[in-house]
Amino acid sequence: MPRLSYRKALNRALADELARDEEVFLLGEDIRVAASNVTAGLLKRFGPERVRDTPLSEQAFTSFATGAALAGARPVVEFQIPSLLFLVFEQIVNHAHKFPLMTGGQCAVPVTYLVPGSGSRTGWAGQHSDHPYSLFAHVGVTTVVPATPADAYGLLVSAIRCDDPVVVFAPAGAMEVRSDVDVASLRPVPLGRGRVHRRGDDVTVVAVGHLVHDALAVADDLADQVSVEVFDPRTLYPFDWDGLLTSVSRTGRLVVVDDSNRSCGIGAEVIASVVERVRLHAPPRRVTRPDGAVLPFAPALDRAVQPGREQLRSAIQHLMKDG
Amino acid sequence: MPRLSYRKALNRALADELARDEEVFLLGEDIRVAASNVTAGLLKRFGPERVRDTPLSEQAFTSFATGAALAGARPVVEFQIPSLLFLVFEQIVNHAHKFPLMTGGQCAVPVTYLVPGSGSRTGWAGQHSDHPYSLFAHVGVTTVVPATPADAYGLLVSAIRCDDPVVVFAPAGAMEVRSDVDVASLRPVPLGRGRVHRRGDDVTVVAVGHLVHDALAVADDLADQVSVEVFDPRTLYPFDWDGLLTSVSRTGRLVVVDDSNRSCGIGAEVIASVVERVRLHAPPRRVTRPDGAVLPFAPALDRAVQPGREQLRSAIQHLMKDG
Amino acid sequence: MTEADPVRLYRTVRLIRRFEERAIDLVRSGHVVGGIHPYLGQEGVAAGVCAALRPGDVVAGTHRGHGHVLAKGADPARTMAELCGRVTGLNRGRGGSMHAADFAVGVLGANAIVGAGGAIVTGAVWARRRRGEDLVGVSFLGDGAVNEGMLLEAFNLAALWRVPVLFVCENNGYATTMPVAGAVAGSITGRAEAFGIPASVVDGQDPEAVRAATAAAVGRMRAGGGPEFIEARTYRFDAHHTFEHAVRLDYRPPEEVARGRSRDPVEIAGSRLAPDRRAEVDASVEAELDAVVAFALAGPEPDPAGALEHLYASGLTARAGGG
Amino acid sequence: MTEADPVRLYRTVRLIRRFEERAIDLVRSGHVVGGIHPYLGQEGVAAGVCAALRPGDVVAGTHRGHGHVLAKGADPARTMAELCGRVTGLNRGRGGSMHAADFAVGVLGANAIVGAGGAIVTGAVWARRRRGEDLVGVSFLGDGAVNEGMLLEAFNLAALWRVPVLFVCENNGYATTMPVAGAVAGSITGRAEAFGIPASVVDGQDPEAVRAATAAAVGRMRAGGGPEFIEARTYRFDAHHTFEHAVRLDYRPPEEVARGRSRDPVEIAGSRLAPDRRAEVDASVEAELDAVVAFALAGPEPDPAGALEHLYASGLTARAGGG
Ligand SMILES: Cc1ncc(C[n+]2csc(CCOP(=O)(O)OP(=O)(O)O)c2C)c(N)n1
Ligand SMILES: Cc1ncc(C[n+]2csc(CCOP(=O)(O)OP(=O)(O)O)c2C)c(N)n1
Ligand SMILES: [Mg+2]
Ligand SMILES: [Mg+2]
Repeated sequence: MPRLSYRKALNRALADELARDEEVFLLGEDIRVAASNVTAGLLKRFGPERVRDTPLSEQAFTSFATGAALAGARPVVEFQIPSLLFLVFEQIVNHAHKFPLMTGGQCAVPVTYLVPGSGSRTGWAGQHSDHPYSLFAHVGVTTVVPATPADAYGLLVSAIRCDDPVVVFAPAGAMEVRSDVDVASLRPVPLGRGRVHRRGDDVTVVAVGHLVHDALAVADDLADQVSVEVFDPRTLYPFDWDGLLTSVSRTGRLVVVDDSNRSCGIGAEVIASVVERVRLHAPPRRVTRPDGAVLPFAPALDRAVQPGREQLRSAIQHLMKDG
Repeated sequence: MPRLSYRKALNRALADELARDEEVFLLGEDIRVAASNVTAGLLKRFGPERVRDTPLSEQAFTSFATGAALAGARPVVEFQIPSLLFLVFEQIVNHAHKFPLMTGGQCAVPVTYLVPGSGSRTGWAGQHSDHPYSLFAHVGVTTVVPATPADAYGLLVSAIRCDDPVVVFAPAGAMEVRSDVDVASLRPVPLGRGRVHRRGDDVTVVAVGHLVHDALAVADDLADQVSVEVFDPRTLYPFDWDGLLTSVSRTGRLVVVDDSNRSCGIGAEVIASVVERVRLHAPPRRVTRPDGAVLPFAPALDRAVQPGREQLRSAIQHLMKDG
Repeated sequence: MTEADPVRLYRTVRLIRRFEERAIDLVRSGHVVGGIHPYLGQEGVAAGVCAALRPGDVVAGTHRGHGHVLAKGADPARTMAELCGRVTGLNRGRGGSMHAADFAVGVLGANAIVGAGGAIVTGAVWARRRRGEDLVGVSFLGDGAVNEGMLLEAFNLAALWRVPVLFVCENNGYATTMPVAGAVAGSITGRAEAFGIPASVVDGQDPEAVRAATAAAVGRMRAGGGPEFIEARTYRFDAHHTFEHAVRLDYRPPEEVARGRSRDPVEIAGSRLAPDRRAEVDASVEAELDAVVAFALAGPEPDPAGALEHLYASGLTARAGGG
Repeated sequence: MTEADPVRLYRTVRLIRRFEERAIDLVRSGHVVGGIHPYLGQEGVAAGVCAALRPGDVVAGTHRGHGHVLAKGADPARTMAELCGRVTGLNRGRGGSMHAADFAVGVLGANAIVGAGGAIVTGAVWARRRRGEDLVGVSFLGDGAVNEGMLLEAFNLAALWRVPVLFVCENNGYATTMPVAGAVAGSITGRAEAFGIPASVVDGQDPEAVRAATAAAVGRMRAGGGPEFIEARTYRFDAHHTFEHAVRLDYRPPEEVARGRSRDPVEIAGSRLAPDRRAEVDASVEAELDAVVAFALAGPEPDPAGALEHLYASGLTARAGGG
């Protein structure tokens, strides 16, 4: 079976949707020459009207996409840096997200915002290393963080077909993942549906994005001590509460590992939503970035601020001692 | 004793700090004529260099404040609408917040962002009714939501004196609150310190901003059934975990009422941080805006989306039944 | 109509005038909650511009938006019902004054964020033209908006991609209380010219002059030209917002107000009609507005149970905020 | 120096050139993690501009920032140490290439967000002048930045408030891979002129021409003038970023690159020195850079335990992210 890379999976999803639906088009900086690689080959195949390279005017091109979507198009907007989402936060949250309700249902805003390489790309330092998915989960914009090539393909396709705005974070830590995938078997993956990557009985580990791979590694490492279930929500908003509750109701224990800041992050939401409905055997735990994290440049500092396998392992072990 | 209004308390805090420290100055739209009233009389007293009316250029004047702060000034930036914080999210989060760490401690950015009338002002509809304090708690910018006139005064003063950026939300629902205060007794209120407004034994209600007053009313109403402690965090980031844990450890029960969206809101954070450390008698509950809330215009719809007394009452009653 | 039609033009101007006056009455009587930004004095701009448009053209309005909505052809009765928050309103009561939209007649919506409409209408026009539709767009904006970076970015996109959007700046001398001279370095038309956008100044109090200037610009755009810019010099006769009826803000010298009011678009357009023809129009407008108000007040208020209807076009249901 | 000083100017140009070449070596050897945006070819701009400044003046740089930092007088050894992420670096290893800052010599920092520096330096200059200091500021920016709304807003504030900031646009023909003609409607100087800011074009490859133009502009500013704008026409000799050394991006015709490289600021400045004087300078620069690299590599790497040091200037300690 061919090895499909995560990056190539995103590229294929874009190509397939551009081919399938004339209303899909891409907007972004340097997408012509595919500086991020996810748009490689698309200009040649689909032409400059549908692969539109933009001036550095993130606010305008984000709202341009909103307007195009109001007129029935399905724009995909690529951002080179996760923090550019801060720059267009108003345009997404205050306009794209609000138009359907404010107009009383007169319109839809099917825009996809794609961030290839979110989170830390080692050495890119403070302003290029954010992982702001929890912000979008808070405001209620559909938020997707695929962990594997097949999910990257399937979730990006579903995002493009969704009638609402969707932000797709492709974590830098997952971009180089490759897996054996029968390319013909690639399918849309429904938004809002999680995935159990590994069955286990003692504890449910909710892992987001690239951390799914870390969670699986830790689970394997600990296999002789504890039976770990790894739950990948895939979509952070809307969250697959049913899927998660099924898992946690069985295991009775919960750890969340997520690469966003601790306070008001998706880790907090997962814990709150679970304890509102399930009595756990032991207090739940989170492994996250610290509160207010800014990633320092020096690689060892950068790593120290991100959640790691050691922390996850220790969280699981402590939790098993607690009850 | 004179009745001090919340609005006047903010005005007095600004005046006192302008008088105390030459480096304090105000920036904002229409602050000259005090359209929001909180700057009333300040132009006359301090002149146009220190009460600077700005063109509609929120991004530039927010970063202008960052620059002034880097140079040792202490700007206070007023925003007319809560969602303007979306428009300057990049400028606050990616610059003001990050400069101290990124420069290795070469600078401080003591800017105060003040939003008089955050949350719903009935009839202002979708783009003017946000209450985005949880976003700032997530990114780790000091976030303050005073409930009373004395706290409005004391927290705004402390915000201005703080060496880090601070966002001060003055909820629309609190702006008209008046209380009997000896004006001479007004003092700075430390950031990061909560306040127990009402002692109780059975359940701790964490209430944010204007909802403190609703929580107190509900607590009084239910006084014959349940003994409710009302905890007002005052600062959402950094949160007074010690203060809250002291309360919850005693009551063993927790309800949070907060006017932000449910997912990844401060309500989630409070629940998560408590259950990580305290075993509760009953599952905790939150009363919040719904996920992804956009406030519809019609007053009855607008109210339906905001957390209310009925919901809080019912949450407390259900919780007492649960354990 | 690209031909002059003095009767129709007068009727539109008069209709907007009386609509606004009736709306202010309804603000006073408490039927319009939250107040409005009256368009009084500026009617000639919306009327003149829209007289030169076709039904298939699209416009994006502002917070001071009723004039644009009516002039483009929205039903006044459903517009007033929207202001009153009724299910019979354009937006089913979800939008209110600042978000009134009617996609069926090409009104993409009033918009409560200054400067936000430009990029949205640019994207909408571009997307529909790509599909082969022959249309142009209009972005209405205030003098305050030309200081907003997002709008300036939109000028660049529209010019670069030659999207036929007419930017109409209604220079009424003030952004809330801020005079143009205190806010705009350079000139208003110079802002557009910097992007290579042809710009002209027109007497905004003369609806026919506005119509003629628009027809010329739109003619060039339909013939394949790129964006155009018109600065319409006008004057706001009333308050920035009806809240100003209660709070006295001191920023316009009385002589200036008197001078501004002396050039009334209703009189200017009306003077071009024979007195009896004019009286006929006035009577018909009056009769229509009686019906408009009756319709608006007869409409049912929306059911709070449906407060979040239309939040997601995809059919997603938001999780409730209750306890 | 406002007088020409060909030796000093040549030395600065040569120092930046060799600094960058050595930095690229350190990228290749893995000592500089994350790569750099090389300033090769543009040295004449930073050198010429800063030659006309005083120590007390302030500058804000860009992502392509080493040249600005060095030309303004930061220690090359500590700058290189910063690139290598050492505690001996300007930012104690917390900033890296894109955030190198040295407040002691008036470098407010390179900045990874295009267009962000303008408003910051405007605020800093304003605040210090209010305190009676006699200084001017420089905001370096790329041709891509003139399409960013936040920068255009900053032009307006600086012009309106007559803050003496010199905006220096280094037009190297491209924003990453996007040519100026594909991104800038109108002209670059026209963007500034629209705000009433005097703008001129200078040959950026001739350091002395840049110095002279800067001296003239800065002279007007010190004499009480408002902001000024210089477009320095230059050429980037190397990759947009060193990642381009690995990924071939096809956007500059080879003939254009050859033509661009044929006007080398090092040669232009060097040709004005007697050959032996030039050789002396070259030798001194080489000796200095050997020491610089040795210093940089000898510096200790920061302790991961202090990853969040300097996050809050107020002394607040962030809650950890561990489990
Ligand atoms: C981006 C933004 N900033 C501030 C406001 C608050 N606000 C609403 S209307 C207004 C004045 C707008 O002035 P102008 O563009 O001249 O339009 P006018 O009100 O004169 O019609 C302001 C500041 C806003 N709605 N959006
Ligand atoms: C606001 C913003 N948008 C996009 C980027 C990604 N980016 C980094 S450098 C760059 C090109 C900048 O071009 P220009 O301003 O001409 O400077 P140059 O790189 O040519 O020196 C881009 C797009 C960014 N850092 N910030
Ligand atoms: Mg105006
Ligand atoms: Mg460039």
